[in-house]
Amino acid sequence: MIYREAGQFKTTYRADQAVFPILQDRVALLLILLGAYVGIPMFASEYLVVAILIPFLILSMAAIGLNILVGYCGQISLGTGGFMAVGAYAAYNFALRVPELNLIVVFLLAGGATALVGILFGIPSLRIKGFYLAVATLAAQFFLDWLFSRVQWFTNYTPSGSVAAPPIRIFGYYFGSPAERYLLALLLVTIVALVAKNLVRGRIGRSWMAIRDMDIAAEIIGIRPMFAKLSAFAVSSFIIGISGALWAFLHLGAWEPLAFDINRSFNLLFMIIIGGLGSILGCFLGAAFITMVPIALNQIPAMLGVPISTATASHLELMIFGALIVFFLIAEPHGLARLWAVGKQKLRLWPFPH
Amino acid sequence: MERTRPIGDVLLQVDDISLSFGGVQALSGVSFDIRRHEIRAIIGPNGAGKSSMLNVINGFYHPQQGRITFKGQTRRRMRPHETSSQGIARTFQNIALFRGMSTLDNIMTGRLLKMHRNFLWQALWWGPAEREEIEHREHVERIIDFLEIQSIRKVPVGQLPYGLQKRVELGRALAAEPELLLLDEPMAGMNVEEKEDMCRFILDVNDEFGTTIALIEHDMGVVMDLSDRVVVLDYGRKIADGSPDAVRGDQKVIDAYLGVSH
Amino acid sequence: MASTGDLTQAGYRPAWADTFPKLLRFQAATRGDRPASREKAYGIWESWSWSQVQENVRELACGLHVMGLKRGDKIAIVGDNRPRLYWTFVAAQSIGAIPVPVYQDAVADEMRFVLDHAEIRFAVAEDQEQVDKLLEIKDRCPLLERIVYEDPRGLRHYDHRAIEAYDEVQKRGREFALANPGFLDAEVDRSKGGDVAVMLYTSGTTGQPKGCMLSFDNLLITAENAARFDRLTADDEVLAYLPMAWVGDHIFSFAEAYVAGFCVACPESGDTVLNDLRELGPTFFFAPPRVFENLLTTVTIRMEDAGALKRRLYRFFMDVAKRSGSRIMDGEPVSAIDRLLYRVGRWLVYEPLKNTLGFTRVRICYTAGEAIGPDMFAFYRSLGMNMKQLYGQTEAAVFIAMQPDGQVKRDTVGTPAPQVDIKIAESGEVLFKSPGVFLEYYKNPKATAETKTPDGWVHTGDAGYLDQDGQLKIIDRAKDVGKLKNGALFAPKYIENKLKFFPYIREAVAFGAGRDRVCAFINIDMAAVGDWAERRNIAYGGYQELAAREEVYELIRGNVEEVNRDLASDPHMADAQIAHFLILPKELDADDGELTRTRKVRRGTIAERYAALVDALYSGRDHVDLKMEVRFEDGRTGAIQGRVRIDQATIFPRAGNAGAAAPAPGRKAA
Amino acid sequence: MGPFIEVVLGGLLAGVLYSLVALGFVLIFKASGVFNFAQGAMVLFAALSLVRLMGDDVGMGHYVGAAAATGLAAGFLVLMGWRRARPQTPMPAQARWTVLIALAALGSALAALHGAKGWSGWVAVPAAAAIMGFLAVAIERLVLRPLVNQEPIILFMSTIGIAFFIDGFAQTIWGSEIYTLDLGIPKDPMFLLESAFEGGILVNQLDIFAAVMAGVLVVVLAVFFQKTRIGRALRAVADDHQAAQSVGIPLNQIWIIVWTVAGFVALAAGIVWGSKLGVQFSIAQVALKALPVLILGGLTSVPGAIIGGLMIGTGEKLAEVYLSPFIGGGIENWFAYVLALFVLLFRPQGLFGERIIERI
Repeated sequence: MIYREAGQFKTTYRADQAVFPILQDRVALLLILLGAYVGIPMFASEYLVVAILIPFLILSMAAIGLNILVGYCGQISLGTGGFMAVGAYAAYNFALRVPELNLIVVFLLAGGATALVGILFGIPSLRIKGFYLAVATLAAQFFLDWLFSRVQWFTNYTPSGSVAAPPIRIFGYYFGSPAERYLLALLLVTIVALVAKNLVRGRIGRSWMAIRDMDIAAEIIGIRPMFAKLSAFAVSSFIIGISGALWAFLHLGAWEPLAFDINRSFNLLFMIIIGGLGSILGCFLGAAFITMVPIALNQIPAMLGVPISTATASHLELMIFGALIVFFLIAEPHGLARLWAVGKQKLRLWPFPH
Repeated sequence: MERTRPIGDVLLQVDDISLSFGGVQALSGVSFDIRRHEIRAIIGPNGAGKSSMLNVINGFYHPQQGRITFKGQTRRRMRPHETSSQGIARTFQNIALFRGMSTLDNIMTGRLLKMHRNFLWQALWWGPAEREEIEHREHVERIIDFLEIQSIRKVPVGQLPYGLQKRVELGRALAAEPELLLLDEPMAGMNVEEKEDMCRFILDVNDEFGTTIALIEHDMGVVMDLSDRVVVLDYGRKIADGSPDAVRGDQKVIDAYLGVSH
Repeated sequence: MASTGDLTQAGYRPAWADTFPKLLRFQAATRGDRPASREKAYGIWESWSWSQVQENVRELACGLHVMGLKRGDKIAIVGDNRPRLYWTFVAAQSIGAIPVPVYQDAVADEMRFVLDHAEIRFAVAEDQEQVDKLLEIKDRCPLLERIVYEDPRGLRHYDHRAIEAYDEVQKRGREFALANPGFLDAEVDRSKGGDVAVMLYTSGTTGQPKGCMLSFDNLLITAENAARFDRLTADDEVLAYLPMAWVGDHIFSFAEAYVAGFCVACPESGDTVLNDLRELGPTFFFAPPRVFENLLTTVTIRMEDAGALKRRLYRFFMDVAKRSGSRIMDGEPVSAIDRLLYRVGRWLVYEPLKNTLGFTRVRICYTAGEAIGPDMFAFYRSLGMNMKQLYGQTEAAVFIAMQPDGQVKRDTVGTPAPQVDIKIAESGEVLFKSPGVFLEYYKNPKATAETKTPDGWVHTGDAGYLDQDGQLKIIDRAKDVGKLKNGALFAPKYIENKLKFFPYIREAVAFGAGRDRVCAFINIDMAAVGDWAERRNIAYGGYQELAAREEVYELIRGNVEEVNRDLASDPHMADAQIAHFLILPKELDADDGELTRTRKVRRGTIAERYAALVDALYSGRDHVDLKMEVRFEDGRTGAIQGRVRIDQATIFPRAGNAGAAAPAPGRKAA
Repeated sequence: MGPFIEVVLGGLLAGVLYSLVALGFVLIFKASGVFNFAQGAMVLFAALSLVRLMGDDVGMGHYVGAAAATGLAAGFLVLMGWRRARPQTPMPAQARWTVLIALAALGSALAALHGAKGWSGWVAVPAAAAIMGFLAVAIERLVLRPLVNQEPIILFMSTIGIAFFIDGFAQTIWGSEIYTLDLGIPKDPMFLLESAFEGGILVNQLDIFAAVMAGVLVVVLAVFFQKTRIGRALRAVADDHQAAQSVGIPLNQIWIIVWTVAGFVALAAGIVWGSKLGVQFSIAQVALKALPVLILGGLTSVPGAIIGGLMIGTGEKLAEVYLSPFIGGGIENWFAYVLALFVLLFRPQGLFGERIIERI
């Protein structure tokens, strides 16, 4: 309906391969970015920014990381929480032990450290596939959980095991207010999303997808499975590591290992499934959905005036969450991104059905 | 019509290849050669070991015995991605396309071996990575044009009819600019018209690009029309080798086929 | 080298640019960097600027010269629309040769006639398919020396004594041009506006094709006038997809582009035209009714698959559009509610629909070639597309009459085009005189003399008249038009077509030449009427039974009277209203020789076979008994017999006559 | 020597529990290719159902729930029985509802008669089993059937959803405190081989019971798979879905049966775990412990599940006792995984899994 594509013809491959080849999409994106960078910091309430937007952004980033591995390269991982923990503790330790480091460098180093750990735990993927691999990644989750709660060096021997992030100061600028933290997160997420998109639409992304779709054929046309898989683990972990560091530094402030337990892993997996495997947009949609649902579930009974105990509420939340996931998988196994794509296609062809 | 490029020296030499899977002998002592620029057919009844032979040539199976010499280099064990970087590409009996990708992307994967920009450039995209991408896109577009699949360029391959999928798969193999192209039953399951198209493409590939082709095919008419030389396998052994006409008259070949079909 | 001197009257080009090569020189100098040609190739729209086109054309021209093409030689051009083939026209003209485009779907034999007749020495072909055809006839066309091919695919191992690659020719031309720098400009300057620019073979309905020779002046002056008429500019965009050998394409995708300086785009392949149309979004579009018809069919079919809500929405807003779309465009009064609804419809349906078809940017769109159905014409116009009709011929370099903006009627073809004089002969035939009048038919002085009078009038072969608004109305082929006894004009095909635009009427045969009134046979459309009957619970056993039903007669009478009302509004045709009609008890059939294989009515055969019915129609009886032989589909013959009812239709008074219609009482047959 | 054997034995007995959970996984994976992440939740649900049916502090609401569930489950079984007995004539819709409502009423009446007193184990265990059967039917109807022909990862994700749902559902209707389960299984520690070692070897009788029960279960399952018609059908399905369908076995029924059997296995595991540690939410986490057992033993192997469980149990205990002092406590959380991972590097299909021959 809104699309008026006639006349938007491409005279170069560059234009043809653009991420947003349709003018209307580019305009919409620009408006969204404008709203995100200017509108929200100016008008959004502190609760919205702190409780919803910052976690949403950081989880979107983690979801992008996970989606690269699962959605693009087809390697299931249940250890995302553990990798986020690696990023968080690596950043904590870098910042603690080398205080003169710029925080951006700290985040990058945290990503790098997580990438190394990711490669280490990705090695089994060369031999094993599917659910065997999924279970193997659980090993990473449990081992890393244990590592950060029991090996006290990582927590700088704090008696409680809980650690606190240093103040966020980059190039001498102090990111104190929620809006400032939000902008920092937004900037980093934008960059990561762009980088991820660039990777998946190029040579490397194609080799990942080839491995995902048919690994044997991929190998026969000359893709080295080892390189493709391990690079997916590395890139994925790198992004997840940075998001872990951001989660700890920008969102939590102070945390203990429990913040990155297996529930976080499942949470992220849900995000990419509901958002859409193999779609960068889906990461944002999924993250938004999963972040919003518990909030909505908590708010609705209160709004309706139904008193329920917190225990019942939490049980109901589990039920509804579970049911929603099943419902989603039945309704659209390819996620919100597919729904979006279908809807967009409909709009492009409107009034025709196909 | 005479060919532009005359048949040359030996490109691939298969020597005394034996292959077995846990006691089942798939190939025993098979030897033959493929010459540069020729179209070589491998035929035989079902279960004769034809596909296994292709799998051995491109390194997917490792024979227990025998040697393979490609472009003068003899190898013992080689992974498929190594043979492909040496210039062997193939298509599959059961279509092995990447179903999640479009026609264009599928054929682009055939160029992956020739793309070299590293992670950093890829992440930045603008500049070298984009230039490289465009350079290869240009090549791929020639293949799309060659195979006359312009109208399905951006269609996910999963939605394509069977015959077109086969064509896309051929495109993906061609994208690697192979010296030796292995085609495993390129015309299986096609109707007459699609077969004619595919025949034309195979001949054109051979003629335009000078690609040496080894193909497995069940349609004898096609084999006789297309190929320069035919090797016949039966129960994992070579029973005949020669020109289509010679093979057609060979008693052993007739016996092997008797009762199998027709 | 190229300077703007005095402009022509229409103001598009300097007077010195009186040939295409000179015009190219002018365009390259004035808008050298602007796109001139586009082609969807290898997935993107490759573009060439006017300077690049000039460069290519010059090299090719020299290459053709080197190959041996001489001034006055004819060179055949065969293939789908490709920029390089369009360039070949100008390249050949640059050295004084005459391009002869040949229909790319012609079979070898048809091609042979043209090549032989035009004494072609060289041919430029698109690809292997065309080269094969040319090689096949080469033995029978002894003059044909060399074939240049554009796409080398599959031609590598052909014997290259007779064929040569386009690139090769161009390369040699480049070398030649370097060695002889002044050669080409001198050659270009030798041609003048009055010289033959192109030879277009018209597929006559009878006999062999005739080679219609058009001069540069013919093409340029008419193209320029038309461009001015529609205010075409260098910013327009056109998709060239019609056969290059057709004069329509030659004017719209070639001559007008050179005059106005706009860009012509060629689709990627035959399969992708619709998609390419959508991508490109032309601003100026020309198509025969057939194309619009196909598009409308696709629209209808695709809408059938839509969900109920969407279908309802579509229907509702198409009704709104039908009511007010055209009127709004023509600035006629429309109620505020309809205006509002139309606005909503634009957003919800019309614009998206146009967008998916690729018509979003279309500013002007023409249809010509044959009569367009009123529904179809209304459909596109109601969407807000400025669709107009024009009337033209190869012999006129297209333009004879065209509809100006805001004066569009569905049943006329417009006012005389600029600088065109039209007169109607005593017989009703349309004659014209214009700067576009062709030079002559090649090697056919007899046909030339038959068509072109000594004082410059050209017979169109079509009958028509100018209505009160001065718009030309074409009613029929001149040879088919007769007169009633009282001398009034009787155009059977015109009436039949009007009848056939109703969905319930499949075929119609009108009689009246030399008689006192018009009567008609009707063949109902079994599917449409059957469906109509079923929804009304009317039982019937077969065609014959259905055709005899009173309800069906009533339905058809409604249609006939509608036609009559329409005819009455037309002073020239008001006398030719249908007085009596009957519904034939059997379907007209090509197997019985009643129709041609292309489903055209064989008037004579039918009049003979059904003489009894014709007599009855004119006898004033209300029924007739019929018994006749028919041939069934399986080849058996049998007899058909029964009573055929004859019905009378209301005759309306001539429009302009005051007073209510005085219909003859709608008498029902007993 | 004595302490070592004691540790090993303890490990083996703990391993039996892992085996029991893993068995449920393997059954479902073999028959339907679904990696059932909800097995742990099913153990929790089974155990909670059982313990609350036996409990005497249950409110009326819970009873009505239990009664309705029991009635419905029984009703379904009746329906299935009808269908088996007369496959051609479907039971009239009215009759169906009558049966269901009657049974639900019967259940309620039973519950009401029972008053505030808990049921005895003899009633409660079959009732809990019926509830598990009902759960299997519900899962097949509501989740598996709509998702048929989806990719494995989608089915896997859906079982995570099921797990969440069951976790929440079980605790909503049955409550979320810690309950003691007493089926009269002896729990006293006893000493074995006192003559051979000084002080003998300390074992829990419950563990012995569990081991025996696991053994019996395995034997029963083996007989079921080898000897019964349904069991053979299940094996056929495991080998090749399409082949199974083509010989006329309705896939839906097979799935219901196999999920029901997995539910029974979950109940058995629930009984043992509940008796040992009390019934509480953490039982659901036991599934995570069973996963390494699975990959160690192979996803498709019943003996693999048993032996893998024993290996993990033993290894874990040994590591806890002999390794912890060096690298810190709590390693049992990950030791099993790392062990399994290590094995996978050498045998990608697990110790007993079928070797995958790659074809193109």
